[in-house]
This record gives sequence, structure tokens and C-alpha cells, in this order.
Amino acid sequence: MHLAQQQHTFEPKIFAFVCTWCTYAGADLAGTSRMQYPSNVRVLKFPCTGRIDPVFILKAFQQGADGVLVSGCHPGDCHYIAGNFHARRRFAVFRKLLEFVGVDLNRLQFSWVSAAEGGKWVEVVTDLTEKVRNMGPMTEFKELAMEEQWSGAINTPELKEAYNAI
Amino acid sequence: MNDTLKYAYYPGCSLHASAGEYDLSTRELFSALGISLTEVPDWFCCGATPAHNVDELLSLSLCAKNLELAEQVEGDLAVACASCFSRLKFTQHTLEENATKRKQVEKAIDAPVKLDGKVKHLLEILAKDLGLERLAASVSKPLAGLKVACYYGCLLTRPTDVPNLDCPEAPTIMERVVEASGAETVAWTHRLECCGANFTLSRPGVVLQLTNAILDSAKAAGADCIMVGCPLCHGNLDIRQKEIENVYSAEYNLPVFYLTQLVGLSVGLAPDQLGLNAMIVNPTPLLKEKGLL
Amino acid sequence: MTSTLIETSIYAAISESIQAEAKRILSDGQVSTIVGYAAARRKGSAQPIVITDASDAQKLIFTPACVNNLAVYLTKAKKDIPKKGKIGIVVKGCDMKALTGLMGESQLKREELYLIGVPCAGVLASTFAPSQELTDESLAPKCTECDAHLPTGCDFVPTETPLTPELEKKYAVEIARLEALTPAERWAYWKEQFAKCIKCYACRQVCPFCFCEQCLCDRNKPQMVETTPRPAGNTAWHIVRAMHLAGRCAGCAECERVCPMDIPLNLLNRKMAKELKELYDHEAGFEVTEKGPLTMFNEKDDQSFIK
Amino acid sequence: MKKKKMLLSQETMDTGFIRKVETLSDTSVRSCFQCGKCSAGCPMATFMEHPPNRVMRLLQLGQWQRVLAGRSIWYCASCETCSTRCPNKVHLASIMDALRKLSWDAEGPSKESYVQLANKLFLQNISSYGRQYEMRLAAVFNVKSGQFLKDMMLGPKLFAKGKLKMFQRKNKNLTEIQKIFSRIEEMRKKGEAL
Amino acid sequence: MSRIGVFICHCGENISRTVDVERVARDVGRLPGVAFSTDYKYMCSDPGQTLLKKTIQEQKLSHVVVAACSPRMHEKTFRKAVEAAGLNPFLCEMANIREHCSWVHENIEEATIKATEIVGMMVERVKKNRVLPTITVPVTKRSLVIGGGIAGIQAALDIADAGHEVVLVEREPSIGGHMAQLSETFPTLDCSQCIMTPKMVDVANHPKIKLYTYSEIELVEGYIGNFQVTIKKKARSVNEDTCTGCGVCMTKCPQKKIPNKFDQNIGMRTAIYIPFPQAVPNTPVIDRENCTKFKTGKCGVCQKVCGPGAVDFEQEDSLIVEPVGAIVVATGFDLYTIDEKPKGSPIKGYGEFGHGKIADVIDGMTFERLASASGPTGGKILRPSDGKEPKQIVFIQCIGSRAREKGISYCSKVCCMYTAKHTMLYHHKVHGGQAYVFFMDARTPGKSYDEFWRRAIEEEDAVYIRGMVSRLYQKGDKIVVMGSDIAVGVQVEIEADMVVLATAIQPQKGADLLAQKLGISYDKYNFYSEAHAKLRPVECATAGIYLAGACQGPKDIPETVSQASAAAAKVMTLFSKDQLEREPIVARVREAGCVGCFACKKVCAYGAVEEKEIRDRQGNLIKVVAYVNPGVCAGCGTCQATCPSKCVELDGYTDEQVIAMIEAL
Repeated sequence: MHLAQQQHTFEPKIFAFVCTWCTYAGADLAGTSRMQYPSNVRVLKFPCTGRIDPVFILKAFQQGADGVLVSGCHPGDCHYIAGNFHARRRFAVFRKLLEFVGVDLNRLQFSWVSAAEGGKWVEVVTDLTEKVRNMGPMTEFKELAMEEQWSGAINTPELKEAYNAI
Repeated sequence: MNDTLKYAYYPGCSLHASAGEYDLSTRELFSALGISLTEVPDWFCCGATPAHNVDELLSLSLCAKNLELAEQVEGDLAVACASCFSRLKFTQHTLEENATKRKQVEKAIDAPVKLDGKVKHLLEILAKDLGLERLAASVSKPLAGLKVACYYGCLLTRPTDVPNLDCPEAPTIMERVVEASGAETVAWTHRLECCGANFTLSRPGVVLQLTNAILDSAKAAGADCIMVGCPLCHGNLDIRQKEIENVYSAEYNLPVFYLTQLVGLSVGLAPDQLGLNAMIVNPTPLLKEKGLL
Repeated sequence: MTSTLIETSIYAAISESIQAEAKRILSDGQVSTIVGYAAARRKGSAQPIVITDASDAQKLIFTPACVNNLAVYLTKAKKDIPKKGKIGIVVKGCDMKALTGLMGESQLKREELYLIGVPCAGVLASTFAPSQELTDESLAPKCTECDAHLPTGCDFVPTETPLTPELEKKYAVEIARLEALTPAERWAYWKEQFAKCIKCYACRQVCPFCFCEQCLCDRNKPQMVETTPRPAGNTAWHIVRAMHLAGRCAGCAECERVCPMDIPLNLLNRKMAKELKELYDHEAGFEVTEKGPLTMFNEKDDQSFIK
Repeated sequence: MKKKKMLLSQETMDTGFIRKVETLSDTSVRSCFQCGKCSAGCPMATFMEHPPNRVMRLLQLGQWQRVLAGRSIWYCASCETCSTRCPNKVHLASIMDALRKLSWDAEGPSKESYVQLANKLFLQNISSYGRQYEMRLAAVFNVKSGQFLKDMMLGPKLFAKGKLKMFQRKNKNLTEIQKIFSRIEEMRKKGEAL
Repeated sequence: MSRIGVFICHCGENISRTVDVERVARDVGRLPGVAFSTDYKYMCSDPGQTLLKKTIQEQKLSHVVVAACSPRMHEKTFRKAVEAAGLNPFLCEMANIREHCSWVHENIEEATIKATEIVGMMVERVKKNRVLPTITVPVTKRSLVIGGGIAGIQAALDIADAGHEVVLVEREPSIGGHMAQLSETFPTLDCSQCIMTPKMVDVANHPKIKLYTYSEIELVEGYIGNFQVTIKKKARSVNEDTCTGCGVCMTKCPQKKIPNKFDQNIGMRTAIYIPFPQAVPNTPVIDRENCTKFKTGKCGVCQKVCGPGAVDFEQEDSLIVEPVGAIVVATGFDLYTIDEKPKGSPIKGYGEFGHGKIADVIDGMTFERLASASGPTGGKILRPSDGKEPKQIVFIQCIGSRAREKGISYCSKVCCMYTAKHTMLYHHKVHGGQAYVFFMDARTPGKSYDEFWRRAIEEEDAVYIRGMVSRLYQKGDKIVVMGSDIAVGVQVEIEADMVVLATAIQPQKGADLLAQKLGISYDKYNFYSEAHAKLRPVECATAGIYLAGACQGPKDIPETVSQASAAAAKVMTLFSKDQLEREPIVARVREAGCVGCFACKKVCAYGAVEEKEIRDRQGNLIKVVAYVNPGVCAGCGTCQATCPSKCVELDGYTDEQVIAMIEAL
């Protein structure tokens, strides 16, 4: 299947927060191996998954991300001894919180991708992109932002008229 | 280089029996090329495989005796049969390396062992002593269009460091000789595989299986015929070819020439000078088809 | 349906014990200051008080209206408290948990405190008048889930033992209800709740764990969280706050009590506490620990959610 | 025998036999490190119950009874492929020669009699005639092995082609050959040769 | 306003084939703050870098983004170039449009859009980049070496010979380690003690080496260049300064039947003892557990016979603090035993070999002591059970090693070679004896190693049998070995007089505890982890700590010595500077906002976060805040993600930079 040649009505925006030592290097390997994957992903490099603040995920969704990937070193492989272990707890809890406020966790993927796993990087990115594509756009946070613009819904005939007149 | 090459000639038992055409064609070819062959007087059987198989000392002694006899004749020793060639070379090699065995052999033949004389297979004489250029110059009827599968078998080249005829795993000497005669050669897979000659008497079933694989490979490579330098290989490939075709339901119809027969043809010798009529698989249709008769 | 009366008759005796103890420790100079509850102007109501003189000890009371978590006065508001000597503080079991957490986070030192524990059967919900009888209906929701009626690790605790009937756990029931919904339904629920928020930050002000000098959500370089009181910023604020309290909040529910817009904020905190209990068997506030659940790890932690 | 457990001890491992083989073959038995290349290339391996590498292994452990009992050594075609390709310069074909010789001497318990018979007749021919007498060799073999009709179809054709001679001239110097046979026998009796 | 320069690299055709680089340059040129943008064939080439430098100066650029390959490839290159042009190197960022874009996408339109976005993201990021000064920390030019085996000795001598002081700490009463126990060494069969003891004496006499034997590491504080190490010197009961090493005490000691650990407990020693005659220092130690004086209060013979009066029963453990700049860890190995292991331990014993209860089943190290001329049998190979010479001896390789079921999956690396050596020693010492070796694979990579192994078989009569032994059991005074020769395909049974097991190499007991004190990582077997398996094999991830020898993984002597010298070279590299420079990607605390909850300290794996008191001018304590020691901080940023008020920030990866990137997309 050739992804690039398929026509899609919706191209999701995927943010990937990755550590520089494992997953970033794994993505580099996918490149040097000339593997192909959807171009939707934007990679943000961090020294370690331990540096990745849950607020960044929230911010990403607010900025219009349809899916977020957080990826780092396998347990035991952390360049900084234990950053990924701290990250694992932090995100285990944060995803539960997001779930509770109504975020569909299918949009948020965590993975361990080592510097040797170019293939796994491709698989993870492709899977998330396809999954999110099928789910459609992430509207929740965007709608909130829209509401800010209008300090309320256009729910009266007067407002509608005024709006249409613009 | 001396214009007249002179050799002592050791035909071996088979050339005086089942491989008479090899002996005949050798003598005719060499005389046509101006090479002198003088048969070693009263030579003995070299012992061949059966002797070294069960009694190496006997094998060495027989060969040492023959080497001693060959000393009487001027020139290096020319050998036609691959098996005799192998045994004689082995004897020289072993006795040079192993002083104990050398002493035992000297005792058995009651004479000092002489290892100075060179033992040469006919191929070596044609390719090196005479030289491919001179050989090619003698060709009057090039074997144009004839696709030859050169079959070395086991003993011409193996093992490393003993016959020293050519590379043991990728020899080309037969191809070079027959190409000098104007023939084409084919690249094929089984040219160094064993035909099982040792079992031709005792376990013919084994021989059929091994030889069939060789014929099959030559045929698959598009050969018109096979060229050999050993009467034992010839026996299996030629004499048993019909039987193999029957047993394995195959059709090969591959004439099996001695190298001297093919080279002889190219220098213009007549079929009866080369003993072509002694071949079991009739070569006449092939040679006629190629315009070589 | 008739409501169940919660027995509070021991509160009077407790008040007397507190007064006596306060008088004693202030007189002999064991403490310089005591933070406690005193009667307020409205009938039956109570308010926090800071006393430094033994003669003020008789002002101290304990009633079902003593809802405040006084621990907050030892963090943000501690500038109002004289710095000399030990500080005495009147604490309910739930407030004690906050103190325990603050000690673990280097905000308080046990040796600088004199803890006057209060055996407590429960306090009034903020939606009821202070003079109201304490029943299972008027009881503060957090008290339905209370597991610390008797505070532990205090310097002084009156001997009275409260009667504590088994009640329906109000937050657990609500969390279960929300969990059973679809993500879209939950989103709709919280969207409505957060939309009400006016960003008054009363929740932050009253929380003993919001002790940061500069809140992340006030920063504008970079602006991590929208500061405007509009839906997007409100949602972000409450999510970030819940995350920051995860593993620390022990459920005093003051945020929810003081919220002028009645946003069920403690629900988020209880949900986080529930998850931390399930994931790492952690319950906040029972003992002073060197590290909290999110500042430590175990190599064998669950990672079934990670590919 | 083949599957029976090996009890290894200095008594059961006949190192004297290994030395004999090494002397006869002039090659080191212990150099073999069991890479298996000999068995990989042996044209006869499929006919053997012990492939060449296992023959070497049994020999290293001094288990000559197991080696000689099998027909493996008699099914060696002496094609020299193993010797040519051995990474350790083990001259396995020569070791096979030595084993056959020792089996022959021990009137070995091998089941393989046809090959042995053919060899025996071949050597007899040499001592009787000086050279091979192919016709007689085949005929006597067929009689002795009880396969009277073997290769009967080939006979007339070969005869017609002049490939079979009815009579064989004996070497004039036949006595010299016979002396070689007898001198070797004598040396062996005296223990001067193996 | 920033004046950002953007340089889009074609990378030959590697990028320009799928990314329309000119369009990217044009589009990003319109972004606010971008003063200059261009594309170029090869940015990393000499002319490419010259273009970069020239443009920085001509255009007076404030920041640079190079869109090319992965920063893992060329970030250093371009930052250097930027620095040469007079800009702080950390004002340059790379946008990865090759590995993450042109190589993984085929559609030109998609790849071009993506590349533009990636570059745009980096443009927004670089705007928030700050000038970062290089960090320097002072270096104490003294080194600690932990472990006095051949690794520690070699490292200590190398460092000391370079003129730096070395503190060498050894747990046992003498240095020498396992190598001193060996009889002869492969592949040359030279006597271990003959080559070892001169080095031990060198250590003792070296003016730059301070030797602490019978001592252990108690506490390690500090960071690279500036460690404070507390050493516990155990009470020796003999004064090292006054003892002359005459040895009278030992000859007179009435307790003579104490198993000597150095002789694998087959030889005996006295209660006051040196483990072996060539011990360094040559000062005895009293084994208080077995000394009559300490047990009953009566005796004291040693004290009475000691001329210089060196015996001191009252001596106590003492603590010494040594400041050092670097630490070489060379704690070596221990041997696996086939005994039953306590429940819960991941390592299991060998019930099928009798759990160590058959007296004449010994391990390789015991065989070394038997074969050693200075060993308990004077170099004769004799059975522990009855002192008879074993006529049939069986060696079994891979005991514990490569046995996942037993809890160890790695190869111990040296057993193939030392077993071959054992068969040779046996062949030389026991005439008419026969050695058998059961092995699965012979692993002999190393100079002259395979030849050595072949020699054991081809010249020294060892019979090697490929196949693991299934079971051992005692039958009369024989040990029945049940194996199989897999080359033949039949079972093999040998009635042996003695069985020698090539047991696995494991880290020293307590290796994990020491690692925790040092703050270095270790694997599941407790072998210490190097910073990079291939490219940084002698350094720990923790800066300033280096590894030598088998504490890192199984190693033979030449490898151990090589690594020890390599570790010493690393230490000397560190000591070649007075000040230590390091990349300034470290965390910093905004003290004004810090409330001192120390969540950052709790998550820091390096112990880089300290508590700092803030006082007013009168000296009154205002508050306690976190302080990140830039010499120790490794720059992971876990502290920042944990800090609730974000009062600790990782330079180079600040929230501002991250949020700018997110908002750019």
C-alpha cells in the first residue's frame, strides 16, 4: 500500500515528543534505511522523556494536534539512568486524568522506540496516523477555543442575523 | 626449447585392455605432433585404488618399482591414465615427505628410491611442454561448433599439493587444450565430481547413481559430448551410459572422447587412427553433424 | 426518606479539652502561637483564629461548622503568624493529612509544630447554614468517605471517640457514574462545569498544596496555560491543577467548598487519588514519606499502555 | 553397537590404534575439530552409516570397533574431496586407507564383502600377472560373489569393440613383483612395517 | 528583533530530490524575524560553512537555523562554524529535513510542506535560544582506585606513573586479587605470581600510591573532579607502621586449622595471618572471629612474641575522608557456585551435580590452587577427599554460564581458555592420567588462543567431547559423569576420579551496594554498565567514574589490563586540565520562585540537586531553595517537568523554547 498516493479527505496533525537518545535516533535510522511513513508527524526533540511535561501534551491538543505521540528509551536504556521511569509514572497518571475529562485516549500514544528500532518507529507513527485519521479531527479543544472567540453560542435570532450580516 | 620432445610412456593396464583406443590415439597423436613416446619396458600395474585402499606400502612399492623401471628410458614419464598418474605422483610425494616409508619401500623393492624423474599426465605435456600455441598451430581441422564438457573426475587434480596439475577446485587445463583444438567448452557443475570408479565391479548401483548425475549435468549445460583423461571415468560414462539411460529413464546420447581422440581429430587424424569405432556411444552422427568427419 | 442524625454531642467536651490544652501550652511557653477555630458572628458559625495569649484560649471551639483546613495558614498565610517558637494548630484528621504531606515536601517541620488533634464525626457541608443539625444530608461530602476520624501522630488529642455511621461514599459514587459514560459524554459534563469558572483562583488560594510562590498558570513567558476566564483557559487550568495535586492532595475538599461557581473540583482530585491507589498503591497523607508517588518509580511499574 | 552407550576410559579408548592410523596415514587424527566439511562434500556419505566426520570423531575417541564394524570405510571412493577441502589438513582419504588396511589385517568385522572381494582379486591379479587382467577380474568376481549374470549384457558388446581380452600375457619380470609381495610380508612379520 | 539566518541544504540530491528546497527557503524567508534565507548544495562542506560564516557577519545575524540532516550528525559542525563567526554556538539550531523528511517521504508536495513546517518550528525555537556560557569546574588531581586486583593495580600504577596521587582501596588484607591465586596463565603458561608479585611490590613502594588494604568504601559524595570519599579502614589488630613482617606471630599462633579463603578453603591458615606469602602489605591481620583471644580473652601469644609490639587488640575501625577527582572501579569478579541458593535468588545451583556435596567435584579456581606451586598441595593435583592423584579427570565447561535456567544467560568468556590450560597442567603433572572436557562450544577468540586450545587436544592428549553433562553422581570413590558426544550421537559415560567445573564469572558480592554509593548503573547481574557499549566502554554514565576489569563483565587478564590502562588514560585526560569544561545543557534554579519542595531533588538520578539556604544581610534564614550543581547535572530535564512552578529550567530545552515550537505548528 502506498500511503502517499492515497487521497484522504482528512490529514491529521500528529505531534511526536521524543527523547534524543533513543527514539529520535530510531527515527533517524528509519530515515537512513529509507523506510516510508505518513508525513503527518512533527517531531519535537527532548533530551529525555523525563523532560516532557504533561502540559506540553495539553498545549499540543490546544494548538490543534489530532494525535500526540510520546516516545523514549526502553526501560533500563535511559541515557539519564531513570528519566523514562519517571516519565512512565507521570504519563500513566496524566492519561487517566485526560480520560476522565473526556479525551479519547486513542489520540494519545506512548511508546518505547530504541535507536535500533527504525522499523518500530515507522510502525508506531503509521499506526497512530491511521488510527487518528479514522477517528477524524480532534474537535474538543478547538471548539473550546472557538467559544472563547464568541463569549457564548449564537442561539438567538438576533445574533444569527447579525452574524450572517457580517 | 628442444624441438623433439621425448618421453618414457606408462600406459597402464587399462590402455592395454578396455581402453585400447586411448593408447592408440595417444601414440598416433603424439607421433603426429612430433613427440616421441617410448613405452617403459615390462612396467607393472601401479596397484591403482585397490592397492592403496588396503595396503599403502604395497601401492607405494609397486609405483616405486615402476618409477625405477622408467629410469631406463630417456625423458620424463608420460602417463595417460588419471589413476596411474595419481598413484605415481602420490608415491613421489609420500616418499619425499616420509623417510620411514621411504626406507620400507626401498627394502621392498630392494633398490634405492628414485624421485628425480618427473611424472606428467598427457594434458600437462600438451598444455605446457608442447604449449598451447604450438598445439593450436598443428590444428588443421578445428573442432568448430563442437561443445565439449571437460570431465576431470577425482584424481587429475586432487588432493592439493600432490598431482599439481592445475588448481584442485577450479582447473582449466582440459578446457585450454580442447579450445586450442578449436572446440567450444561448456561451463558445468559436475566436472570434478566422483564417478565412483572404485565400485564399478563391486557396487555398480552406486556407480550408476553418481555417473547419472554427471551425465545429467553435462547434458543440462548443453554439451554435445564429454572429454575425459581417465580410462576408468570413460568406462563408467561411456560403457554404462546405455544402462544409466535405462535405469533413470533419461536420454543423454553423449559420446565420451578421450582427450587424445578430440585433439587427434583436430590435427587431422583419421577415425581409425583414433579408435573411434571402439566407443560404445557412437560419435559418428555428432561428428558428421558438426562437419568434422 | 428520613435523614440520619450524626452524633456531635462530644464536640462540647472536645472544645473544653482544646481550650485547656491551649491555655497550658501557651502559658508554659511551649508554643508562641496557636491556630484554631473561634465562633464567628453568624449564629453557629465558626472562623479561623490565631492566638498568642493564654487568656485567649477560651475563644477556641470545635463545632460542626469548623470546616476550614487550617493547614493552609502554615504555608501561604504563614507570614501572618509570628515566627518565634513552636506553633500550635488544631487539626481534624483530614487536615492532619495535609500537614503530613507538607512535611514530606519540606514545607513544615514536625518539631516546629504542636499538634492538637480533634476527634471528629464530621462537619457541615458548605451548602447548609452553620446552625443546621449535622445529618447524613447536611454532612460535608468528604466526610462520607472519611478514614481519619481520629487524627494520628498528634501531640495532644482529647479522649472522646466519635460515633461514625457507615455512609454512602458520595465521591466514589459520582466517579463511578462518570467513568461509566462515554468520553464524549464526560467531555460534555466537564465542559459545562469548567465553563462556569470565573478564574477567581479561590481554589488555589485555599489549597494547602498550592504553596508555589509563582503559579505556573500565572506565567506569561511562556504562557503555558491561558489565563483568561474562558472555556479553553479554564479547562487547561483545572487539568493542570489536578495533575499537580495528583499524589499529594489528601481530600480536604476546601477547593470545592470555596468555589463560588460550585464546580465539583474535589471529584478530579479523588479520581487522581483513586488511580494512584490502583497503580502504585499510594494513599496520600498517612505518613511522612521521602518521596511522593510521582517523584519516585519502580522498575516494574505498569507499562501496559506503552507500545 | 551404533546406539550403544560409550564408556570412556583409558582402557576403552584405544590410543594405540589411533597412533597406528596416524603412522599409516601420516596425518593427525586429533587435528580434526568436527567442522563437518568432509561429510558435506562426500559423494558417498549417503551410502555410509557413519559419515566421514563421525568416523573421525569415533577414531578420536579410540572407538575403532565401531568404525571398522560399519561399511562406511569400504564405501569411501578415494575421491580425495575430503582431503582437498579439510581446513585442518587432515588427510581423511589416507586415514580411510589406513582404516581399511587395519580392518583387513584384523579380518575386520565389516558387513561389506563385495568391495573387499574386488580389492582382494585385484591384488591377486597383480601378483599372478604383473598387470590387471580385467576379463578375469570381472569373471572371478562374479563367480565368487555369486552374481553370475552381473553385467552379462555388457560382455559381448565390449568383446566386439575389442575392450575385453581373453588372454593376458604375464610380465616377463613377474618374479620381481612377487618378490616385492614377499619382502613386504617378511617386513611385517618382523614388525618392521605396519 | 531577531535577525535569523536560515540555510537549507540540498545534501547533494538527498534532500532536494523530494523537498523543493528553493520553495522552503522562500517560504521561511517570509517568517517574522528571518532576515536571510537561502539554499545550498552541501552546507557541511567547506564552502558551505564559509557561506554560513560570511553570511552571519555580512547580514549581522543573531540566530541561525541550518535545515539539513539530523542534528546527531552535524549539530557540532555547524555550532562550531557559528562560533567561529562570532556567535554563541547555542544560538544555532538544526532542522532535520533529511532523516525525518526527505528520506522517509516520496511525495514532493507533502515533503516540502513538512520541511517548511519543520524549519518554521526551529525558527520559532531559535528565537528563544539564549547565550549559554561554557561551564567550568575545578579538578582535584588525585584518583581513587577501588579494588586491588590486576585491574586496580594496573590502573593505579599507570596513573601514579603519570605523576598523580592515587588512593588504592582493597577489601582483603592483601592486594593481588584473583590473579594472585592463579597457577599459570594462558596462552603462554607463565606463572601468574611471577608476573604479578613485582607489580604488587611496585604498588607498595610507589611514592604516589596511598594503599588502604582491609578497607572498604563507606560513602561517596561530590561529582567529577570533586569527589569526597569516606573509606572505612577495618581494624587489623596489627599496627602497620611498626610491624616488620617477620612472621613469628603466625608461627606461634595456636589456631592453625582455619580454612584459608585464598586457597579456596582447601589449605589452612592461622588466626593471625597473611593470606599468602607474597602478600602486600606484608602485615598480618587478626581474624577476630577465629582468634582465641577475641573469643575467650585467653591467649594473646602473638602479642607476647611480637618484638616491635605491633599487635594491638584494642584497634578499632576508622573512617578516613579522601578528596579525589576521578574514580576507577575495579572490583573484579566472584565465582558462581553450584550449591543450593537461597529461595528468591534468581541464581540457581546444580542439583544434578549434587549441589556441591561431592567432595571431588571442585571449581576451576580450586584447581588453580592445587596446581599452584605455592598452593596447599605444593603443586600436586590431589583429590580433596582422600589426597589421591586422579587418574581420570573430567572438566565441564559452561557451569552456570549460558544457562538461562540457572539464571545466567551470558558467556563467561575465560572458561574455554582456562579449561584448556587446566588439561595441559594436568597432563604435565599427572603422568598416565587422562583429561576429558565436556564443552558446548569452544570460544577462543584472542591472540594465540585458538592455537592454545588446539594444542591441548592435539599435543596434550585432552579428549574434548562436545555435549553438556547431564548428571554427576558418586559411585564408590568414583564420580560417574553422564554425557553425550553429539558428534557421534551416542551417550558417553566416564567414571572420573575428579571433576572440575568451569563455573561462571559473576560480579563481586555487594557490587550493587557499591554502585549505589557511587551512583553508577549496573545490569541485572550487577555488572557495572558502561556509558556506551561500543564507543565509551570504560566510562560510566556518571561523569568522572571509570571501569576496569571484570566488574563490568567477564574478561581475561590481557583485556582487563588493557581496560585498566584505558581507564587510567581517561583519568589522565581528565587531569590534564585544571578546569573542566562541559556542555552547558544543565538545569538552573530560579531561586526567587523556588519554594523548596525539592521534588526536583527527589527525581534527580545524579544527585545534582542540593539544598541552598537563602539568608538576608543579617544572616537570618529566609528560605531553603534548590540548587543544581552544574558539574554534576547531566541535563535530562526530569527536574523541570516535575517542578510544579517550573522554577528549575533546563538550558537549551526551556519551556519557552518548547512552547514556541508547539505554537509554531
